[in-house]
Amino acid sequence: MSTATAAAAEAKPEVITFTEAFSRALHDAMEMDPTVITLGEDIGDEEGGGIFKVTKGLSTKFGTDRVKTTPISEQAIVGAAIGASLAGMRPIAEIMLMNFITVPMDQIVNHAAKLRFMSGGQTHVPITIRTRTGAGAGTGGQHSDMLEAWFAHVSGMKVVVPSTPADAYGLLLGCIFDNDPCLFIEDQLTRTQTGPVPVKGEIIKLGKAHVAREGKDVSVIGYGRPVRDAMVLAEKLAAEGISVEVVDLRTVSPLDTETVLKSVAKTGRAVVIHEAPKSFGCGAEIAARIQEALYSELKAPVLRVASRDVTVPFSRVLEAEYLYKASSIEAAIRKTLEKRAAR
Amino acid sequence: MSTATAAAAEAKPEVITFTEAFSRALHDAMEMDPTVITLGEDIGDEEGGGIFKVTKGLSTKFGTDRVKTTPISEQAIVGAAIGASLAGMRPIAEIMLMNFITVPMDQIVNHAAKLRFMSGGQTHVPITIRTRTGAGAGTGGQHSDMLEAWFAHVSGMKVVVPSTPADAYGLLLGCIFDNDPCLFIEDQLTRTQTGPVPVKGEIIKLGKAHVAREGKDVSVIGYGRPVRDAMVLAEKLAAEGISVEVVDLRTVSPLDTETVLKSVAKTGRAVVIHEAPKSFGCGAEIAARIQEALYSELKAPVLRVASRDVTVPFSRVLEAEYLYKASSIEAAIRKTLEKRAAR
Amino acid sequence: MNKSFTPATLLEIYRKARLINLIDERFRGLLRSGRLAAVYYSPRGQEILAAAMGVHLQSTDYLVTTYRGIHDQLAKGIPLKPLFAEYYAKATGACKGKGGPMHITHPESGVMVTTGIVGSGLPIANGLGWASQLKKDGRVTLVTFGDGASNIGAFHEALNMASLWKLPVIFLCQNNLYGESSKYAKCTAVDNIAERAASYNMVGVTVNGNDPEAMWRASGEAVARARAGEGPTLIEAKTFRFMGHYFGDPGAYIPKEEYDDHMSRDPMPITRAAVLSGGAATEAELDAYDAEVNALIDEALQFAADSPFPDVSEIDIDVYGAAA
Amino acid sequence: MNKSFTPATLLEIYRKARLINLIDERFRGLLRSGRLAAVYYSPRGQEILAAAMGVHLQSTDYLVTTYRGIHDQLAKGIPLKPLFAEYYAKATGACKGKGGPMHITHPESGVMVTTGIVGSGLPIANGLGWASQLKKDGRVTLVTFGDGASNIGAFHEALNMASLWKLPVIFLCQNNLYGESSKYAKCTAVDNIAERAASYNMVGVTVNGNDPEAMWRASGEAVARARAGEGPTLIEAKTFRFMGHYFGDPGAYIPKEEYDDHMSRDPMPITRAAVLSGGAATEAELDAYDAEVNALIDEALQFAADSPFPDVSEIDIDVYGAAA
Ligand SMILES: Cc1ncc(C[n+]2csc(CCOP(=O)(O)OP(=O)(O)O)c2C)c(N)n1
Ligand SMILES: Cc1ncc(C[n+]2csc(CCOP(=O)(O)OP(=O)(O)O)c2C)c(N)n1
Ligand SMILES: [Mg+2]
Ligand SMILES: [Mg+2]
Repeated sequence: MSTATAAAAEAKPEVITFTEAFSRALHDAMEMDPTVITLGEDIGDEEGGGIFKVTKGLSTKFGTDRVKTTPISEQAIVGAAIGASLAGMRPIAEIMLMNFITVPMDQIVNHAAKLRFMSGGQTHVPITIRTRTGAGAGTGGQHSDMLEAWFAHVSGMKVVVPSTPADAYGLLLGCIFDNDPCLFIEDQLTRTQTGPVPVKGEIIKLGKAHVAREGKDVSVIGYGRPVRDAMVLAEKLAAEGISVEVVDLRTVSPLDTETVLKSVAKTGRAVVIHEAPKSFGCGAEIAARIQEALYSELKAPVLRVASRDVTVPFSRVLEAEYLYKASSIEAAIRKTLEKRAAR
Repeated sequence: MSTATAAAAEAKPEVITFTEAFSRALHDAMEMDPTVITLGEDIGDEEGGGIFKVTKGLSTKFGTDRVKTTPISEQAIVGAAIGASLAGMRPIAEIMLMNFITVPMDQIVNHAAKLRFMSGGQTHVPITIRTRTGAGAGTGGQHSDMLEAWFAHVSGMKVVVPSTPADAYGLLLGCIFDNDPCLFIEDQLTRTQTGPVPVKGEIIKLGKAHVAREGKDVSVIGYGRPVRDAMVLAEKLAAEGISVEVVDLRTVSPLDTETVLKSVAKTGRAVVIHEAPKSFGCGAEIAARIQEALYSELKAPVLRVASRDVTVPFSRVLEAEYLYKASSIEAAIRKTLEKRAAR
Repeated sequence: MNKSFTPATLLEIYRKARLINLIDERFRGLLRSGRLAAVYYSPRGQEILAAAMGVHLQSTDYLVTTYRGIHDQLAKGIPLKPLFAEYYAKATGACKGKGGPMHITHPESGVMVTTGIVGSGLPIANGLGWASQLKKDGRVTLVTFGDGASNIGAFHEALNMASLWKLPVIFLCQNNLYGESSKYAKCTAVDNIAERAASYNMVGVTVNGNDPEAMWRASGEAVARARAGEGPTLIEAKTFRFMGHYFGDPGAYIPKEEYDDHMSRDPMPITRAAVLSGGAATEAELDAYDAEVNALIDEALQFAADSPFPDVSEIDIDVYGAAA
Repeated sequence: MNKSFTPATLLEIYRKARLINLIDERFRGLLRSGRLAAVYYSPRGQEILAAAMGVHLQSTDYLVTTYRGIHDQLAKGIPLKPLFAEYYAKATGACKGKGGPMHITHPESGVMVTTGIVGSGLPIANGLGWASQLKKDGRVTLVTFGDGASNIGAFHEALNMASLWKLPVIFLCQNNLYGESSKYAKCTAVDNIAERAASYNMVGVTVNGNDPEAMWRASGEAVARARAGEGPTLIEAKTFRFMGHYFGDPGAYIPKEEYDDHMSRDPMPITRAAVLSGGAATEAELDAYDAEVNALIDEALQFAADSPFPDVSEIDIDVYGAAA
């Protein structure tokens, strides 16, 4: 390759981690738009740039007026983001871990999500709430929950979960520049995993699911970490001649039903996956919509693979038992392919 | 009838309202067990016995130590209930309206629901959180939400919604004397409606659904207010020869899947109903379980009838449009009965 | 701020307060007669404090208030037609009939948020103040709330943050001695709520909110402090709630002597008398003002009554905006 | 309470503190060497305050603490085996390995709740106190938390309620000057957290938590007040966090001078010297005590290491209880 491209390749690594992707999106957004501001616990450089360093460099580069380290006051954090957004800013509020989002629920649900509607469209709340979570780190019952189903059930909110670093970058920009309150969930388990580098400034619009891999036998539909498992499985099963289509929702809510139904209409089989506990989780809505719309097309019941309906245990033995398993996804895929008596 | 029974009949009215049922359950529970205590905003007699008078008479009868009017501090209210329960009491915390339950979410989800598991069973949290809500009163976006789906998604919690005054009485006792944290939801729209008088002290155990009406053509499955509409519809449709089975869940979570599946296995058709907005609501879980377990038995897709995915509007015209409609339940029932190509 | 309190200022305050007072009376009449059907939280008794604060504010300043906010909204300058039409749940209402009395919003007059959740406005006010600080637009954010709200967590988090960040926010606690049917002392473990400002190194003042001059001075100082970038203020305005918590609340929990005592000090007639004795206006002029206001009220009520209800298609509008 | 502070009391406090100190050192060694893999929040530097409070409590009293709670738990008298086994995620752990370090529970020693959520223990402590008040069992509830926690809403709601209800609760704020990596002054708009007690008509005292006598007196008074039914106390114990927020935190955000200054006043060696000069024990006796404690630690570690992990069937146990 030419020395020029070689230099370029050098200057720009081929892959980045999720953490780098989150961080770049924040840097680029603040550079692109002076109304982008951010606040959260320990996010400033004086505090080391955040517990996972995602916000490192922001306060130095953009100043401590636009990048504010806050007290441990989640209601005040989200409230301040809402208020600033009403005055034309695009605030990004960090809630360190998702279990702490139980504290500002009133601000998020009764205010951020409803103000546009209750004001008859006179005001709106273009905020992004960044939070992180995920089981598998051995941090136990109060530091691992995936609670996205709550917010998916609240109209006015948008819920976004990326499954690759490039998506993480584009979708976080999508949230920041979207005109409604967005909840952006970062997985703490895969944060050091890498993927192709996104194009600087390229926004991924919210509300569209992404067919991450085309297939014809069965559709695996999900978001976040489990989608990465599905991609690996799809490759493995392809060797056996099982053609798996993987639909990465990207935006969990509002749900892109059209893309989901298009895929299942084609394959006739669906396995819905997510990390959160199965019961009353987002997978139920996806399954319910599919079976209602494609009753006659379905060659098998829609199956769901998710984590157990229990508190996340501390002991690794139990935590592993709690968490959804890639092997269960594989088993579900095979199950949908079993012969069965037609109705 | 004998003068004796006549006197009895006089002494005891044939029907009571929901409000009377809630109130009686509280009085009887406190009488039955000295560890039953209660707290909440404005619940004392000095404050008039609560905004809907459900707690009227309690503080006078049982004293202001067992019946405490609190400041407007929902986190402190639920926290105090949790702490007292750890010391052997059976506290009942009132959260005036369900939208305010967004404030103590941390106490409920990270603590009440998880302490039994996280302590390895050394402690448990036998509290009851009474709250009320329901659209149709013209109180708008922050005073009408049904948020039960959030709690159904949290293991360790029990979610209970009664559909008759007698059930309200028996189920509230069931919550109070249950050994896990229970969320008991009172509908503010039907609170003056009446029904048969419950038997004093008779507890309805949680976790069992109730076949409120037997039928053979289609199963209507739900809880709370819409079940009342379904009972009326079932009567009406019976005249046309359509036999509707109504399954009243009573306990929304943990869900009594067995009773639900038994009913649908018999009828082959299901319509799931609730007041909360449809998307990512409890109906999705019920539909997902039915289609998975009864793929071959289903004669039609599982349909859901619920409210719109928007903020509850103030204007009655819009509020009526937001709310699920009995006519939609009827239409769904008829739709499941339409002939369709078998798969 | 040692501007002197002139008869003209007193008159200005009285006029604002009287506007509130006349509209409140009219609304209660309409509710009583059933011609208006809406949740309503009367500000009766709290007119003066809202007006005395209002005269210091500009339309570009921000207001965050509560369900009991009509006096704050009027003092801020919200026009009557969109306000009334919203109470009437009409398409011409400020919020197209979608928000209602508890969620009045009217950005042109600075009414940014009206919340039905106790204490939730305070954290939001900080955000408006933060934006003003960043834009250096010199705006002040006023957030009002009740005595009961001073016991909820959001109050604590918001005042601490506002002080740390020196935000241009005024926290106006309208202490009317009751939260729904609960007495102040049963719920609030401090003699004066303004004392809580010390927990945040914030300036806190307790003032008789029904005294136009005292309230005007306290408000003026807080506004000046905020505009000068010297940070927030907590003002506790002592007042009383004459008409119960919500329209229809008999208020049986208020001891008669207590009620009568406050009633005997109703700030409206007292202020009217002060205006007259101060010479800023004559009986005739004040009566003329009432007539003028009543005419505006008639016109706005007519507008509201004549306006159509929102079209059902509105149900799906304003849920999400056009994607950015 | 004017009991005099005797050399014997000092020794008792030192012994409790030293137990904490030796266990903390051992745990950090195990974590460093990878023989223990668990989230760990070192109490290094906060041993004395926990011990000086602990000597006033009985096993029947209640404790509610946080992720940084091992010093509080040990001062309360939790036995080593179930504690260590829980850190080791074993079936013999206090919580059968299901809760882990952030959720240590051991009712027999009064350790009722350990929470990983900042500020959430305070409202729960009120409930324990309310139960004691109803049962008249004379128990005291101690709830401990950090300086950062004093800025969250739950703190405010809990202190207000505790004061109104005169609950037998002690709110012990361990002000170690940092919340994770954030400095006290950047997050807390008051010079001394104990000043916030005034917002609740509560007794508030700021004390040097690293001074055994001062901490012992403040604790004794608070415990006596609670037992006498005279209500809650807010104690702010000034201290310092020597080992960063969590194990592995380099603490780069702490200026060296600041760190060294505190290190130079490490309360453990100072207290040891005071014990010796006070004559309550000899070098030999203190060394013998260390040996004794180390033997107990060895034994408990062996127990934890030898214990089995929980059986996977445990996953579905303790989710719900047997229906009442
Ligand atoms: C978080 C929350 N809890 C409870 C309520 C119910 N509620 C509405 S107004 C009110 C009393 C508020 O009292 P105060 O703050 O003194 O204001 P006032 O009504 O006296 O103006 C209560 C308890 C609510 N709206 N929000
Ligand atoms: C509600 C909530 N927000 C944020 C966190 C994350 N977090 C854990 S410890 C901590 C710092 C707490 O500081 P402090 O209260 O001073 O206690 P310390 O760790 O210094 O003992 C934070 C922010 C949390 N656990 N809970
Ligand atoms: Mg009040
Ligand atoms: Mg600290």
